Amino acid sequence: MLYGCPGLKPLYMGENVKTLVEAAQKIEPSTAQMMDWYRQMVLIRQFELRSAQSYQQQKIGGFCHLYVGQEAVAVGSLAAVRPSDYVITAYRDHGHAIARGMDMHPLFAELYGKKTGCSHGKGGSMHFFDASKNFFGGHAIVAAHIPLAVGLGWAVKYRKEDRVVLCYFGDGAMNQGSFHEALNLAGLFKLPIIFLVEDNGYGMGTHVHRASAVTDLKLRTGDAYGIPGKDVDGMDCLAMYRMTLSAAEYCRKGNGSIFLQVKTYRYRGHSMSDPQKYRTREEVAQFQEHDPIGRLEKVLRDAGVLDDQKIQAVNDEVHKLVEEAHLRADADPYPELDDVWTDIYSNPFDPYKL
Amino acid sequence: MLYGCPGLKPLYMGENVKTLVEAAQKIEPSTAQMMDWYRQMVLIRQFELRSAQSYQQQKIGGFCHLYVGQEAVAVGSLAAVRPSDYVITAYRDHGHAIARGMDMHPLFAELYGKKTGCSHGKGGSMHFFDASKNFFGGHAIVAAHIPLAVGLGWAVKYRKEDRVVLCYFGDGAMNQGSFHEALNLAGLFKLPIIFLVEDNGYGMGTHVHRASAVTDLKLRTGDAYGIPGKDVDGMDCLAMYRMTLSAAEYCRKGNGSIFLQVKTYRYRGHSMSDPQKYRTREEVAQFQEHDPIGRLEKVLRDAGVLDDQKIQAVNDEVHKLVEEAHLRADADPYPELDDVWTDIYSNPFDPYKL
Amino acid sequence: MPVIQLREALNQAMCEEMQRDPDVFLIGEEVAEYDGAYKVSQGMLAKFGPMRVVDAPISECGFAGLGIGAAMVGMRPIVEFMTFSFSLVAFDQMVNNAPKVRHMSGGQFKIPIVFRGISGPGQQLAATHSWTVDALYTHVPGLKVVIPSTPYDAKGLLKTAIRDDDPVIFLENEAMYGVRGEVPEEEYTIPFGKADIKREGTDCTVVAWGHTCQTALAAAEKLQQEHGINVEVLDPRTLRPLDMDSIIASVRKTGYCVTVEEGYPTCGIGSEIAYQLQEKCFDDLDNSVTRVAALDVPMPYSKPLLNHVVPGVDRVAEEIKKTIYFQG
Amino acid sequence: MPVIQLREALNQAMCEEMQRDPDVFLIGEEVAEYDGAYKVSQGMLAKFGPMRVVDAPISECGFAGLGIGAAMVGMRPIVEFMTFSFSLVAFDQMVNNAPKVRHMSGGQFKIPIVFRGISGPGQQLAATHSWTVDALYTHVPGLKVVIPSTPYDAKGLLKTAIRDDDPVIFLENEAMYGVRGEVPEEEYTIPFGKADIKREGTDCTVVAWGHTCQTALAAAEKLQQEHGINVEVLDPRTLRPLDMDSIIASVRKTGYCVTVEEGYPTCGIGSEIAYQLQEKCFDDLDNSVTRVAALDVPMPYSKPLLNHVVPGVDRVAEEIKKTIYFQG
Ligand SMILES: Cc1ncc(C[n+]2csc(CCOP(=O)(O)OP(=O)(O)O)c2C)c(N)n1
Ligand SMILES: Cc1ncc(C[n+]2csc(CCOP(=O)(O)OP(=O)(O)O)c2C)c(N)n1
Ligand SMILES: [Mg+2]
Ligand SMILES: [Mg+2]
Repeated sequence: MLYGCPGLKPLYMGENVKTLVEAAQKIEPSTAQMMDWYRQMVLIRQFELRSAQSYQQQKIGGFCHLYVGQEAVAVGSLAAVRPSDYVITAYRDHGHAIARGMDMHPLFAELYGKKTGCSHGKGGSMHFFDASKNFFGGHAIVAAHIPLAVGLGWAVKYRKEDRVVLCYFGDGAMNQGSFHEALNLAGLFKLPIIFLVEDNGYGMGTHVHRASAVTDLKLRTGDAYGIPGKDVDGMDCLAMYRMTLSAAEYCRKGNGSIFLQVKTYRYRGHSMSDPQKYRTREEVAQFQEHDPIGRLEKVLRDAGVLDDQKIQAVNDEVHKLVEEAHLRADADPYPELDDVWTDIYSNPFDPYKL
Repeated sequence: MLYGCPGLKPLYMGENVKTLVEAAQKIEPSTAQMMDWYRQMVLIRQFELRSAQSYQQQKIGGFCHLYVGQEAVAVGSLAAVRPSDYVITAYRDHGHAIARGMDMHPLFAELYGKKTGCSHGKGGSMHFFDASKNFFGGHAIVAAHIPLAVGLGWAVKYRKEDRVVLCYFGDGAMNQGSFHEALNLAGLFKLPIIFLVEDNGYGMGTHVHRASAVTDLKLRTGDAYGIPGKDVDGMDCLAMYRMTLSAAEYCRKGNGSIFLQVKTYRYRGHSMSDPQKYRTREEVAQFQEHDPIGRLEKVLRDAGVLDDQKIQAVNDEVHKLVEEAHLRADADPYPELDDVWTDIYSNPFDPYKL
Repeated sequence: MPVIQLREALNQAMCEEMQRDPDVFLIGEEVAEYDGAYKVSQGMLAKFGPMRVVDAPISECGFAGLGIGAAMVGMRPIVEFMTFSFSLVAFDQMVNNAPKVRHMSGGQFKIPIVFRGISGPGQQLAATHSWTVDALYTHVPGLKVVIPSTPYDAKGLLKTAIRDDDPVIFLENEAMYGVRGEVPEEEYTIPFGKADIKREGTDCTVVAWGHTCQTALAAAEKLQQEHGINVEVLDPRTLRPLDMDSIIASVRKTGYCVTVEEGYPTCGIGSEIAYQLQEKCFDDLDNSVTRVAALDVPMPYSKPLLNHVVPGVDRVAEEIKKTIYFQG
Repeated sequence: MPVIQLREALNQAMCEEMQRDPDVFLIGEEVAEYDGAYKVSQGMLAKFGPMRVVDAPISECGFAGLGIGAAMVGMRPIVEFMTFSFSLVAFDQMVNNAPKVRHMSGGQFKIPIVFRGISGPGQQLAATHSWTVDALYTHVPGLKVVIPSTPYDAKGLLKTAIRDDDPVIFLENEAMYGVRGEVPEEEYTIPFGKADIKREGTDCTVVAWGHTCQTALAAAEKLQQEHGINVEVLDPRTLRPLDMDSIIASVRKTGYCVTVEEGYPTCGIGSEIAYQLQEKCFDDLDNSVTRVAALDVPMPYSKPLLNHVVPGVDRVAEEIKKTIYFQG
């Protein structure tokens, strides 16, 4: 039925979630899968480092929010959903786009404002989109995409499809009104949505405890929206995969939405122009000890499928791909000036008709 | 300190609330006080019945939301706060204005759009204001006044004053983003605010269970904002008084904000133009059995301070006052047409300078 | 031809399109079980069920965004605002997501959504509830803005809006829901960007849309009878796109132009039309363009004040006379 | 006279007013510990402490409303938006509560609040982050809209705004924070509604404000040098109230008028000025008023596209030449 049932014992207090977590522990990905994740994380990191350079070289304009440190979140969670599922995120979207399978060339081209960019150079760093990959962006107004995720979930329920929606946002976004309205709608209509907060501790320079009345974010959606909250170690790709996979199961079974508080950390500033006075080198170093790439590396070494040589090989191969994509994008042409009139209306009128 | 403390055991799980409730039970108002409440409730009800007539006679335009059935909420809670405290509510504001001590004449005059109205005829039924009584309105956009209440609470904390803010809103308002942002700010800054939801079961024609993912509203603010929630029987004036008084104590002691879920019911339609197809006569009748006036009447009869004769006397006296106020307002002049230019700017420029 | 209320014309348009296309659904406050706050969606819940006629919580930002998200995967939502005054709590969704997701994605996603509901002063609802949002939304590229003045136009334009692949702001008016007019039984639609001459005339062009179109027509009748002044009333029907060609053609004929709107004057639709006229046919104007609008104040509750603020028949007639230098 | 950055001029204005009046406080995202996203509030936390320089969560609707509520009891909040593009999620607070609480209460409450922050295209921030909100807020009675173009004006106008008893929208521009100019040490304020002639001229009146004032001045220099065209650049400094008398006086002198803005053209400030000019001095105009604005499209990210959309020196110069029928 359409609406949550009054009187009934709220779903999030029921068995489903316990079984969910137990289920999570049992999931065992193959080492091949994990090798792929490892490569993806390396690729994202190198993409970001190249982006940082390009930004300094002023090939990139506007805001550029790097994903370095948070790689395991996008890689582990996106490994757990299907190509047919819907994915949407905020402006810190490079990692998600890559983990979702987008090629690097159209991404670099977008960063450089080129016509070959994934968004024709109209969107830039904060607005990566790929309809063919069910990747719905890339949104720059904090939390404004969360209601869109609810619309995606609504469409899935309306059409009785076997899909889930995976919606990412930051800890700071949870203090926006649109977050509240969206989660209430999702809880009310029981929509198949995984709300995933990438809790990297800061909204720009503001620590969660200076922005949120309750800092244990997983508590904020249970009693308020009937959406159960679980926490996950966002520096652990395997944990991300496991929890997301069982969360997706939970949603596919028609239980409604679920909320994942993912503890992670960004090594770089909020954007490229952030002096980072709000935290110490030591704090950053601490988190880097749990580096997601390093951790998965260890797992794979222990499993005997990775050694120094292989690591070097992966890095070299990835580096080559990144450089190629970057160079190609850099050489690509800018859009024509008349392109300012396109991509605005589907049924255009003057002056939008070219 | 300014911000809620991370790590600390959240306040709303601590002792304060238990002691709060125990304290509530012990409070014993005098029969004189209760007689006064009784009279106020009768007065509000007769004011509303007269308003209903005047609306049918087209003396009142726009929307007119009657308070009949909810009298105990405004009367009991406002009896528990001080004249120096700040009070703000939504558009169903007649009862609050009267219980706050506003004269009926400027209220009727406002309803009739007269110059002598409490808002010079500019605001109408939904916008009663009285600065001299620390009554901050009367607001028609659902939930948009809740952030204003936070501003009032902020001013109190900033100026280190001994005041609390009493902010009323409806069950439907809790699904607005501004509610969420306001409560997070109040919880974060620990502001002395009583957030009081008048849960009359419906937002217009929509029952709470069709609008809110969680229908036990007192649960929605604890884990989400660190603001403890308690429920109160809104049909019981004494219970309203007791709980509000101790809630105010809680706030004055610097504990931050508190949330009261007040179960009440409106006997009339949402506004004067509501066919009420969404509920049965029986449902209404059921609640009327617990009529707040009838209940307090019984208490006072048992206490031996009220009998048929006294009741008649109160009703006659109130009726006379209501009629006088109505007739005077009805005879009052409309504003001059040039008044459309006034009350807009404090430092006016042309054409607002008259 | 059957004569029906404008309210029914809207209802027919929605029902026909929902029958035709399973991707169309209606969401808003009180649209389902309540049959619509103004009964525009009367009977639709019974016809289409709770998944296609959906009561939403008081969460305009939430359900406007829901509609936009659903539109990204090809659904065609109709989002009803009880009044567009309440769209202001969802303003970011209206002016950033709806009109720009297509652009920012390089044209990958179309947003076929209709936002509809009341705009205008209404019946003494005071300052916050009396918004005329014409200018606010016409200002924004990426949106289309439609505003019917008759039952015939209402049905034809709403069907076009629902079939259009872009976000459409569809503005209705409480005072007009009861207006009756001829609406053919057979299927028809009305294209965007085509003005309609609601009254032919030679002495002055009056550009008016939605509710003010009625005011303008009444003023025209009055002037015809009282002074034999022959006013042309032109209804653009859509404000974005705006059919300036027709407006210019009419002004070339009459030499004079008066615009009538109920919104705030400053940076209003009248200002825009005046700008374009003086730019495109400066020499055809025998006098400056006159903008008739609400007085530049928040809408007061008190009835006499409200009637003074909102342009009525007499004020429009007076302004027309002044504009054409009529003596008498 | 000391020469300082516009950024510092704003900082001085806030600090001086906060020293003078304990009811003034600053709230916004990253204004305190971060010293301001654009360093406008640099050092203020250290000076005034966390109750008077307040970091807010990402809750624009919440803290804008907080400011308005505090203003109802006589506090004088300065609410900083990181950019006014983010004020759109708080739009209802901006256009309903701030400008209308006074009205709906029959004048019982004044709302002495300043909303300040960046407005304008900025540096390749794409469609949602590049709002020029001049027209959106100037449209609304009850608000005042202020937009400085020099450090001197910035300080004087901001001090006036903080002391004003009405809600003021104070528009800054990222590209101008670093602009340097003379600012006297002694106390001064600048009244609202008084335009300032930034460059005297005889051949054409160019009305420009904020960032476009610089563009206009550069275009004027170019035309002077290349063609000996002598342009007058008039900066209204406040858009509501708008000093039409000065604009009209200048146009009476030059016979021509060009307006320059970075916002969407439709229903923009240029349209409004053009409307009022053709209404009030139709016969003094030797040509129609030319509105130079952003192209009517969402702001694209790509730099060449962005530069094509936003009016630059060359485009302004060309439009001036066309307007005054300059041949050559
Ligand atoms: C409505 C709105 N307000 C402010 C901003 C400016 N801003 C961009 S990102 C950001 C911080 C967001 O923090 P969080 O949600 O934790 O995401 P993170 O950057 O940590 O990934 C802010 C304040 C914005 N883009 N939108
Ligand atoms: C933002 C907004 N949306 C919609 C409305 C229309 N509206 C007025 S009252 C109301 C119902 C509110 O219900 P509730 O909050 O429970 O208060 P009650 O009327 O029961 O006292 C609605 C939908 C409004 N005034 N503001
Ligand atoms: Mg964060
Ligand atoms: Mg209710």
